[in-house]
Amino acid sequence: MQRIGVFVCHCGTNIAATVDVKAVAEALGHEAGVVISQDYQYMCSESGQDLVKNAIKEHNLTGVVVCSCSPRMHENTFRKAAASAGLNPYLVEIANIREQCSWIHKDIASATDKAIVLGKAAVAKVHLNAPLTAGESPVVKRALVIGGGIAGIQTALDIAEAGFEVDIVEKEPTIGGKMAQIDKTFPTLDCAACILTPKMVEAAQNEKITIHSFSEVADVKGFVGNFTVTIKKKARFVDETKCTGCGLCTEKCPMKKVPNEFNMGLDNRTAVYIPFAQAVPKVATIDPNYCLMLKNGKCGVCSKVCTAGAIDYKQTDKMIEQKYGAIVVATGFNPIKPDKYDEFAYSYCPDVVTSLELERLMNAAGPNGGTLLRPSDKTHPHTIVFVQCVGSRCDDEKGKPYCSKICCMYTAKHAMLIREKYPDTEVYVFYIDVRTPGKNFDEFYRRAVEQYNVHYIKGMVGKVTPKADGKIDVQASDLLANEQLHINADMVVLATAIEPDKTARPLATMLTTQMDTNDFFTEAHPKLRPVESATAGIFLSGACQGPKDIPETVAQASAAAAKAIGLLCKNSITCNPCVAHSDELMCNGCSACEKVCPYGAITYQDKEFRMPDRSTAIRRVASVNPAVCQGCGACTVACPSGAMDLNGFSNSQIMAEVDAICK
Amino acid sequence: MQVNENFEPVIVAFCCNWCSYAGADLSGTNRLNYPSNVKIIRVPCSCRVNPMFILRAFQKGADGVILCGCHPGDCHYTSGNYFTRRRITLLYSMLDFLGIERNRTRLEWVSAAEGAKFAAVMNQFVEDVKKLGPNRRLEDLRCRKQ
Amino acid sequence: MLKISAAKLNDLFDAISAKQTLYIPVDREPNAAEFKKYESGMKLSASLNTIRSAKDFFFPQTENLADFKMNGKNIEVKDIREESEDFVIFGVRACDARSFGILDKVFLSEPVDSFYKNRRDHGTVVTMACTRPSETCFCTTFGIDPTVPEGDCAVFFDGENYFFLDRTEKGTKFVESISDMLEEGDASKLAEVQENARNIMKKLPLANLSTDSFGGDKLNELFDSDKWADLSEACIGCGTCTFVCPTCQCYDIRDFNTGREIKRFRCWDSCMYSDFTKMAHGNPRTSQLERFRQRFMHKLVYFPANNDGEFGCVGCGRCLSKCPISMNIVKVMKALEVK
Amino acid sequence: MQEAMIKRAKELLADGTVNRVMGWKRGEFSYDITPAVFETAEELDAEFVCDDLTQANVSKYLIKESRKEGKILALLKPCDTYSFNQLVKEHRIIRENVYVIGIPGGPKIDIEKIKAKEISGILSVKNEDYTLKIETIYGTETMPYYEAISGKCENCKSKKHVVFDELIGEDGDVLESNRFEMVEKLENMTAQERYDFWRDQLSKCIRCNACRNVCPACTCENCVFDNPKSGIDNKAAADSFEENMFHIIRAFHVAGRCTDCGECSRVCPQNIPLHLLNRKFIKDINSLYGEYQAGADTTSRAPLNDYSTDDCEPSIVHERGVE
Repeated sequence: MQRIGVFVCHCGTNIAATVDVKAVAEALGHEAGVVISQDYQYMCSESGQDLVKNAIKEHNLTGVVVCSCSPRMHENTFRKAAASAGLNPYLVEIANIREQCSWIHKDIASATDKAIVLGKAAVAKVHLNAPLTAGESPVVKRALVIGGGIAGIQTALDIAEAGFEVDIVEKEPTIGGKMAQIDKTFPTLDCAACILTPKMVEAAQNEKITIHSFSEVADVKGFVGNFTVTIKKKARFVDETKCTGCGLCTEKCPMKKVPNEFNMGLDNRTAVYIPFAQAVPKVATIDPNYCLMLKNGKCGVCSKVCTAGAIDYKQTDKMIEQKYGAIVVATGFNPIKPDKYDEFAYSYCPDVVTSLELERLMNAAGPNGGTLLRPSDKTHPHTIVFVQCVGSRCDDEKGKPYCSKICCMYTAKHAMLIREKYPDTEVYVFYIDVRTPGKNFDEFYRRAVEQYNVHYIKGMVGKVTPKADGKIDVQASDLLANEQLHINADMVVLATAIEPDKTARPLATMLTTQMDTNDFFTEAHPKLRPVESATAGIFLSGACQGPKDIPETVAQASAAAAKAIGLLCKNSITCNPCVAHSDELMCNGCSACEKVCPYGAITYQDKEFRMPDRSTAIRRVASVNPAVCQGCGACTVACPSGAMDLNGFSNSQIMAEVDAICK
Repeated sequence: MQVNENFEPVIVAFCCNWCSYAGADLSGTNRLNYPSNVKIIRVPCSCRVNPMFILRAFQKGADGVILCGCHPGDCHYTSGNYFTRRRITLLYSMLDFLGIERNRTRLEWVSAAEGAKFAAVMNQFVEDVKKLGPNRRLEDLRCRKQ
Repeated sequence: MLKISAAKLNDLFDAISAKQTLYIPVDREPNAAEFKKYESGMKLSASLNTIRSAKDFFFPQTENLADFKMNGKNIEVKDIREESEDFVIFGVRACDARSFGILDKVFLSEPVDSFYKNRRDHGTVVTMACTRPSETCFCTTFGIDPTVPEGDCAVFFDGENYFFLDRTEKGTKFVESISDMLEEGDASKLAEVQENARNIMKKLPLANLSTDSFGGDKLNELFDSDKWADLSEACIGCGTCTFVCPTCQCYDIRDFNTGREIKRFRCWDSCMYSDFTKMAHGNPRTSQLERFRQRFMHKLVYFPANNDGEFGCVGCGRCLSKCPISMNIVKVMKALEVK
Repeated sequence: MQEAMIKRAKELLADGTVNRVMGWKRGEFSYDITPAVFETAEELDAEFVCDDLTQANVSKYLIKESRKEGKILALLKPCDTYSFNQLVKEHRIIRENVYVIGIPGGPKIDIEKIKAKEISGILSVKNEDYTLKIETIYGTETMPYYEAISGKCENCKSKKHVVFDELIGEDGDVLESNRFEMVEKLENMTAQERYDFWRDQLSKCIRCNACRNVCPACTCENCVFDNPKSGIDNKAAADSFEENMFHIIRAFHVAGRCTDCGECSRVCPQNIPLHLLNRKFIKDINSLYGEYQAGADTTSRAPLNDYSTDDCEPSIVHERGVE
């Protein structure tokens, strides 16, 4: 038999002014199972809590109902009070008679009636409450960072700094990501390589950091604190441990006509290559699509010249398995290819380039050694047109609906650098709006306009037409002057939209994290939990979550690291006990619950059961991992047999509340 | 339709803990008025509400049932309310198909900041149900209050 | 014999229903007749039988037994029984009429079921002789003559007139109550109609079905038969056979909480259901084979064992036409028959 | 066709591919056909039947049968393959243990449709060039074949077998059907008319559970209506509310999973058009969330276990049709 105590709070006059608290206590005292029903001035006060504690001890209570303010306010207070008196904290229910009763109703009679009904519902519910104990789950003290761009590097460095082992998985042969390809950075115009490469080296040298370059995540199992990840180390046909990065092989390789990805295909590399001089790890990689030895079995030059004996044509992909407590996603972004935009002539005019291609053209380590020349005829361009929002803020299917955020600033940077270095060059920028919210950003943009005389024109470029004389006709509208323009340009630079890396979606599936329709990872809360994914133990760093510039990326990377460190610091995680659980005897194993679980908390196993007819049967049944389940209850409704139920908000508890309210 | 002035409908409101229940609290904090007919049941997420609960409420004497959750896209559990939206759309459509009055059921998205909206929604809903009169088409006669 | 012409039948119904509630079978849709409370103008169904049997009148599917109310720590029990009003069921077939006798044996033996008895006492059963049996009919197997049905009063139709034969005291009272509408008539054509029907009965596909292999003394061999596995294999465990059956009489007692009181009611149960006779310790019959066997053993062995050899089946054929998978008592009897 | 099935089944039994055959067994009359498992060639020769009157969808039996020792041969009509596939998708049938032969579908004949023509004492039914010749105790009757077509075949959605290991006869196509006609008709009634219609229909319910127990989507280990712990269990509708409750919840539980096989309405002893409830859900799902056919594949996400961020709001119910 239940022994329930009811405690009605006056909250000074907050409740007592409109609710007849004595009448509420009196009425609830007659409810089945209620052995004591009291009212008090301030139930949350020290002495109010003592009242509850003493009653629990004195009357040996099995459940407590507090009629007071919102449970969002003091549920924890009373749970703690109950626990200190020896009652399981989850045997406490709150009837919200302040925010949802006394404060909204003026008429004492009806407010009192409602308070009684709310109290009865809480009593009906507490009858069915079960003591719950928060479980614990151990934490593996190692983190995985997926992606080795500036975001991944920063996150890894911060985590390592805190003293935890951290692995970086990078799909390219070197870490560094997009930032390594960038020439200068806004708004300070300092050299990207100068600030990035020391960090890359730091990561490589840090004892706590292991870099798996040329590797991909193949499988993720487990849950917060206890992920098991399979990493595929792709065959690079070079023994990383032996290669010294001397580069002799790359010099001697006879296959010299491979488009160089690092320079955006603007020049060529060899079949065995090191992406760039400061690559980390500085290890050669053989491209099997071009290597004559791997393709035809004839050549072997690199193997002959390598004094370290590092070349290994027989190398295969290798799978390694590792356990992690936390995973940080830092898969970054890519600019879209503007080849769908026929009006910009990108696919057939070599002098129409994207901004990232321009970065390489201007970079000292780029194809032209830092001199800006037209790709077509290697002449100096005198008129350059920049087109903003190519594929960003787009309604059609060719582009992206969002603003890519970084283009306005890097275009201002490009324009300024060109005007600085080549004052004889006219620079036009066509824009929808110029967006410069950021520290020193607007000043930077204004410098481009005011000091460097860059022609900013609000308007759209309608058509880019290469002409027979090698010039490019740019037809555009000037919205402010309300006129059509034709600019006789030498080069056109497209500020293409950026999009998440293609590997992000399959990765999200493996991680059971969520993505928006643009394939950016979804944060757990857009305001309050911006670096966590909704899946516990998975954190988001950098542009995989949304377009970001470098300082924002680094800030978020450190924030994600802080969250991961917070998790790794713990020896075990306390789990919310209000989680779903499946009644195995009732479960059909149909997988409906698994499909709606946003956390991937539900798995299935084949188990042997003794059936009602005394036979034994192997049945597929669901089981919920309480460390992963967050207690939303989506599965409980997806389950047709009612096998899935939720602790603290069970079917029977909610129906008891419904019954109590309706009667 | 004639409004029976003496008819006091029983209204059950299921509110998700993170948005709508907080929104309801906020309308209290702001001392915004809505009828005492509305009784709130707290659920972790709108997706916890089983159609069985809604039917059960009508069986036991409710005249209207309203379900409130976070705005789509704002779910604390990221996707719960999207499932809710499909389930409840289909359920309400089925109730409509069976000839149950449309205005007895409602789904509203109320955020934790929308105290005023919560009160407005409840005022409107109670008024709509009052216009319909007591639930007769989906009642259990055994539970009817004499 | 007293008679009324077919043309005046509805006048008669009007007259009966003016005094007491009258139920007649009407066509809800083609080939789907049901007993309905007579309202002026309703047409008597020409169907051979109703989908649901006539047992509902005495043993309804659900029935409130008592109310409980909690008052503080006291429980108040309210006896909600009311005296039934008098009613007439017109057009009951011979099979259903016999089923009442079977139900009586269950409900009217000590301890008497007062709910059942109350209805039985106030109901007058007016039966209707069969003239056009169906291929699913096998009432003759159980010694029923469908051309001369039992009941309080039997009615015979010769194509033009309805003839009335009172068979019990209640029946006599019924005929007296309508005597002013009846006239003495020539029943000579009736014998011909009856003879014709009896001849058809003999030619029915199930006419030779025999009960020789069944009865209370055949318990062990039938219970242990290896045929049950095959017979029950396709059974989906629904309650259709049970609920359309005129003789199935099992029920469950349940409580319903209205919020203010507890209503204790009984409702039909089916031995085909997995929770049938489930007790605190569990369920005595855990497989569908056992449940399936229970139903037929009850009708063909246990019931005759306890009731002077009377079988718990009247051969109405409802389960033959309604079972979703077409498994039925005839197939069971034929399979278990000792040839 | 029946002979071809028996022949092939015997071959598969003989070569050890399967050790059992899931089919149908003839009964006392021409129409009382029972699903059955055959283990020997002799049994097949003696009792196997698959003709114009063979309607039962046997896919649900395969849940249990596929968990027994050895492989079973299942003969599946096009509509049955959808149910079968859906059950495979829900991990209820173990696909590897079933050898599926796709057999031609209907239109099948429903004996109830013949009886509704006041033809009684039926001894045999023969299809002679789309005229049914019905021998009865009272003489020979004839009626057009199409007037006796089973309700479940009236709006056939597909002649295509969505899963099979081999076929007897030819595979067909997914058909354009007007199966939502009656749903639309109801939608266009007033709420009062709809209410009256369904009250009239559902009040006939005797809660025999035939619809549920025959339904290939209702495969719960323990139905909520049988489980005292569910809080909504009941054995008989003690009030009209419970008639509604049972059918609403049942339709909801199979929404997005129901393949529209029509068995529920076929077996209802009271002729309640239960399939209309399921079709209402199917129609809504198709129109609101995109065309979806349960059982068409084993990988797609069921519409109720899925969502789109731009799904319509429930208020769409207020914007459509008539109140």
